[in-house]
Amino acid sequence: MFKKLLVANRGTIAIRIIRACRELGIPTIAIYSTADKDALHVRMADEAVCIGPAAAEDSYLNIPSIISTVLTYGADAVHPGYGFLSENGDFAEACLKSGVNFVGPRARHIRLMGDKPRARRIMTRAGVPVLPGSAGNGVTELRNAQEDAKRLGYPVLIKAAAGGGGKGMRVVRDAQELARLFPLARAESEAAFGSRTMYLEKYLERARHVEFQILADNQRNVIHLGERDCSIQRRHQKVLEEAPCPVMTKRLRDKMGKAAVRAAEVVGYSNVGTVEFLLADDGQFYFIEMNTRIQVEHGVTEMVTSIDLVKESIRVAGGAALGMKQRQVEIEGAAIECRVYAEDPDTHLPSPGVVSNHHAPGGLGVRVETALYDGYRVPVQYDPLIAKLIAHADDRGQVIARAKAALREYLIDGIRTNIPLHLKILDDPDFRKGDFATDFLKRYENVAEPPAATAAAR
Amino acid sequence: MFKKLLVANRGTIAIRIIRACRELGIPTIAIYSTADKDALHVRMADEAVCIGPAAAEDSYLNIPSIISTVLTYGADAVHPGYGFLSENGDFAEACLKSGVNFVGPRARHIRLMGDKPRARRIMTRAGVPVLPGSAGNGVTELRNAQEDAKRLGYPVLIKAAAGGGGKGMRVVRDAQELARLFPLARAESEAAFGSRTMYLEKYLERARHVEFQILADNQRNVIHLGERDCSIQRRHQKVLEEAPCPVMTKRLRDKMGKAAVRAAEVVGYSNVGTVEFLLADDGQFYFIEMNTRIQVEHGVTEMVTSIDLVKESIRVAGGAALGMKQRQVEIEGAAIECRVYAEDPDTHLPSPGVVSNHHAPGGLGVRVETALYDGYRVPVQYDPLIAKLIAHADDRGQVIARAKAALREYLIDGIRTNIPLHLKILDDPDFRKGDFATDFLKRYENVAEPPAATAAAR
Amino acid sequence: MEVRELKTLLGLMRDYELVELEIEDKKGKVRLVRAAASAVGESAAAVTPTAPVARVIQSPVVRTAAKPAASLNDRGAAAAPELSENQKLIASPMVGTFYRASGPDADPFVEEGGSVRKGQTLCIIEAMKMMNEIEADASGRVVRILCESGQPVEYGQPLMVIEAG
Amino acid sequence: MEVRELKTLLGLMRDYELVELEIEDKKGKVRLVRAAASAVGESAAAVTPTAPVARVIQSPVVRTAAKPAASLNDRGAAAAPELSENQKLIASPMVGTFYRASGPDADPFVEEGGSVRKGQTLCIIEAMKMMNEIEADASGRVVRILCESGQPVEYGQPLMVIEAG
Repeated sequence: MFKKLLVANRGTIAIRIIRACRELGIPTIAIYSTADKDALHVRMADEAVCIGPAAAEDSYLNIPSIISTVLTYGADAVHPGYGFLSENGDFAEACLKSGVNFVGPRARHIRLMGDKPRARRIMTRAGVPVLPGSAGNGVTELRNAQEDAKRLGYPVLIKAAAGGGGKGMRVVRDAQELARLFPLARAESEAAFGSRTMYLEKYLERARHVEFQILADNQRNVIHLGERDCSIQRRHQKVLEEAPCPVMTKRLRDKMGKAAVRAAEVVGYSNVGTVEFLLADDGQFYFIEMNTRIQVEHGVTEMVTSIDLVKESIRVAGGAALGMKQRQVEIEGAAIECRVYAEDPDTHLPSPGVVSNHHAPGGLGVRVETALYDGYRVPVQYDPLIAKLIAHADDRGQVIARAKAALREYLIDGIRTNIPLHLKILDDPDFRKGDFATDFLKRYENVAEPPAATAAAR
Repeated sequence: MFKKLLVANRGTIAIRIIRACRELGIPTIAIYSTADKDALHVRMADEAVCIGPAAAEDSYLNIPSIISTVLTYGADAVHPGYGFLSENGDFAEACLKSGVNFVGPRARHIRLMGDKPRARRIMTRAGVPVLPGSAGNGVTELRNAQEDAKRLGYPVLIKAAAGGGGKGMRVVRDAQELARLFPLARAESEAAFGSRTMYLEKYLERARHVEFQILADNQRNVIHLGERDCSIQRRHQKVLEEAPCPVMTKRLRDKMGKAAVRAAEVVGYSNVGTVEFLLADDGQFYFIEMNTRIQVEHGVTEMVTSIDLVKESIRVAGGAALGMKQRQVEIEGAAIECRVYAEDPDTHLPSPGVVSNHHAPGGLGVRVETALYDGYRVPVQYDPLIAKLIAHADDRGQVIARAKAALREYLIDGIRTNIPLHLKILDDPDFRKGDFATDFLKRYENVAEPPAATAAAR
Repeated sequence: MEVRELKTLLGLMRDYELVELEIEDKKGKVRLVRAAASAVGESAAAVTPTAPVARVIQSPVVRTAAKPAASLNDRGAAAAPELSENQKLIASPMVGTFYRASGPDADPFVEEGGSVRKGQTLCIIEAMKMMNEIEADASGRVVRILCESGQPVEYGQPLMVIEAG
Repeated sequence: MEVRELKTLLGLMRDYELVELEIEDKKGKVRLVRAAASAVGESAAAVTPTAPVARVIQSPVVRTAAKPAASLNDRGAAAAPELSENQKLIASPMVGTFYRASGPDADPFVEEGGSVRKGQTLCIIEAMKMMNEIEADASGRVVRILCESGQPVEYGQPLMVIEAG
């Protein structure tokens, strides 16, 4: 096992990784920016090194600084977490060149899956269903986009070929909208990813976002750990996730799971990854993309499979074979994760500030992943995700009740959070029935009435 | 299901019951003494009623006051928790007479199991192995005690016939010690339980305390949920518990489990209960007593069986049949509970005070049950148990690592706690091997050296 | 002096808004001085986080309907009314139901403004079907009656204010 | 009195906004006085319970051995030394290894008390096998050198104090 692991991240995932390392007996180095000197991950790690100023480009995204830390302070493994450099092929390669283990897939797999049109081509060839979309390497000009859209039929989704996270993404319903929004999306992509290449795909109106967790070792063993339903999104940002998907059947899970495993196998993938699908009302599913890192929502899979994904990914990165076979993976009960954001529940604007009266819920089946503590100042510079509340119970009805009870206990003063939104979702009759798609959260936009009234008015 | 449940307790177990009721959708009434007006259970319940002054006799043990609250505020169920009135037959009977459901066994079962010599007789008759001990109803005079001791052979254990919790309990190794300690133990019993009746039983030097969790409905279905090893005790008070017992085999579990189920069946027992055994080095086991309530350490059983004991006991008290059969009960992984006491880690004296900088650990497989919050004053009047840290993982080695990591994260200022003792136990080579008995904690008494040195010196 | 003891002293200074503290005993001497301006300014912050904990952890949905106002009051800070020097509070000695009269058609035992003799019945607390008469322990005048007939009352809940005289 | 104890006391003074502290016991006597203005000015920062959280959540067992003293300092309150008006801190612009000379046998670039010209090399930070020369941005005198040759340094870690002149 590793002698010292550098955690190239901050916040909840840094805490998660440090805890896993403590259990494995691996000492950790935390890195931090000057804005994070009081952060919890800095306090929990065995060592902590300030690597740059507050701006992420100069610290958490600063590859030379992080590699220098690895070499100067003597780590033999790096865990990238999620966000920041976790899907940066150059970083994975720099780690390798510095003789240090990168806890994640190989650089070429990160790059391959980051190139969406290429990933689509490979999946199509491997027999994994892919949504109809732009051919080849995507489009840069409106003229070509218009041809593609005509062929696919409206509505279509414009996406950045190089990116993710909702940036450069637009749904267009006719040629006029396309002409207006395509240049806008392209400009966003250029600003965010330095690429003008876009691609269009058929947009499904009532689809669910269903993703499969993949676990693979360096000996080409690949298994999946079942699915997560992440349809509850606001502007392509996940808000609440659950496992299993409420409409999943054993037969469909086997079929989608096999497609997900095939997606990983065909490229020789290793370590953790997530294959994202759209699941249409008619039971058809389509590959969207593969995320080559641990996901924010990995916790719900851990709860229903009893598999510690972070420990397992570290073990696998150290050369160990998978600790379990596909047939040993069982889905037990149901789990829900509520992402707690430091944001105004009405305006969705970030709400940084000093946390006071922090009192996290506890008890049976309640798990909190947070980097908050009393007196901690939530910085303005980074992602507003401040806590993940994960509940697990025997079935979906009980886990909804448990998550609600826990949210009602959760106490965070000094900043505003989206906890009221989670309570609204968990009380929504359609959500409770499991009847929702990726457009679910639109019902609460600019609406002041309680959810029941909204549902009735639709 | 019940319309309103009164929680006749305080502290961690009151919080546990309120959470279960929230999930079941049952409104709760908390009761509290004037010393507990800022207690968390008071804040979490839907209603809260002050029932008397600080002294437990006048509040949490005050049956008329509690029954008056039930009637005045309109509850249809009462949960007694553990301690206080939980094993008081009169209270169970008073609830019944007031037309309110008591979440627990019937009054006669509480009384029967509270009468230790009678319980021993019934178990002997039912074929459950019982330690050799005093015949009949016990002894009150030294002369009879001496006869019994001679028959049993030294060492023998003196116990109060009416009591528990270590009061009136003494180990004696020869006739001289018996003559000196018997009157002392009898005086203690008289003071604590109002009874001069004692009984003697054979004392096993190197036995483990292994108890079986029983779950029974009102239709005479009885199952067991496996065992807990509670050998880590200080003066007959449990400190750290685990499930499963590290030396348990499947065969022995079946055998002891059947004996435990038999013990409950033979008296027609219902609701939750615990059958306590001594397990000798040679694999022989002996009935000690049956506790007719939820135990402090019920959480470790919940973690390894995924059965919510508190919710199940409420459902069963409402007339529901058991939700599972014996063959559906599976033990998965290992769990450890560390009882966190507000006490000086060296002197073991209570350490009441105002809690500051409270920061409970979290993350995968870590469960905290506590009534603490920042600014809470731990009162002097009641039990010093302030938190239960429960860890669960795939196997015993991993759960020890996880519990250690969590204890190192646990932050409680303003009072002193026994967290250092737990860390010492989890690092002890004998504990890690699973090689211990009820005398384990004696090795740390009046010893200033680190545990490794102590172990070597033995 | 141990850090622990020092912190206790410092905590007390903050909580009680001391600006200066000096202790001398056989173990030695301690003298502590706080910044005067800030000590006063901080008084609001020095309050224990009790109130907000209560606010959020409670379950407002169920509560509003189910909770008798009286007990909410009692759990708050200002359960008891302010009393002048010659006034006395009559608090409930038990949990039960408060009655101002011996029956639905009977006159109330006392009215606000009325005078009472020592030993006179002020009200009844019904507990476990028993009618417990609450008597005046001194003569005087009933200034205020704080509960309504038929209302559940907790242990220690203020029932009436009596003015001596 | 050890530096460790002193730091604890200073931390407490800051957290509790003390301007003066005096302790006398059998081990001796300590008297500490802070600038009143700064105590008041700092009141916002003094609220954070940072220090105690750090104390316990950290893992002392592993830490003591594994942790370079320098980074512990930096995470503590008093990373930077106090400077007079004409003094200036040279902080590390990157993570790397600090060297006072160009090689093991070479003379140090500068010594405490020595004078430096603007543009003169003060030290080297080795990062990713690259030797980065840190130059004086003004002429003056080296008052203090805060790191030892071969020591790992963080971003922003104080390296030297230069006095203008």
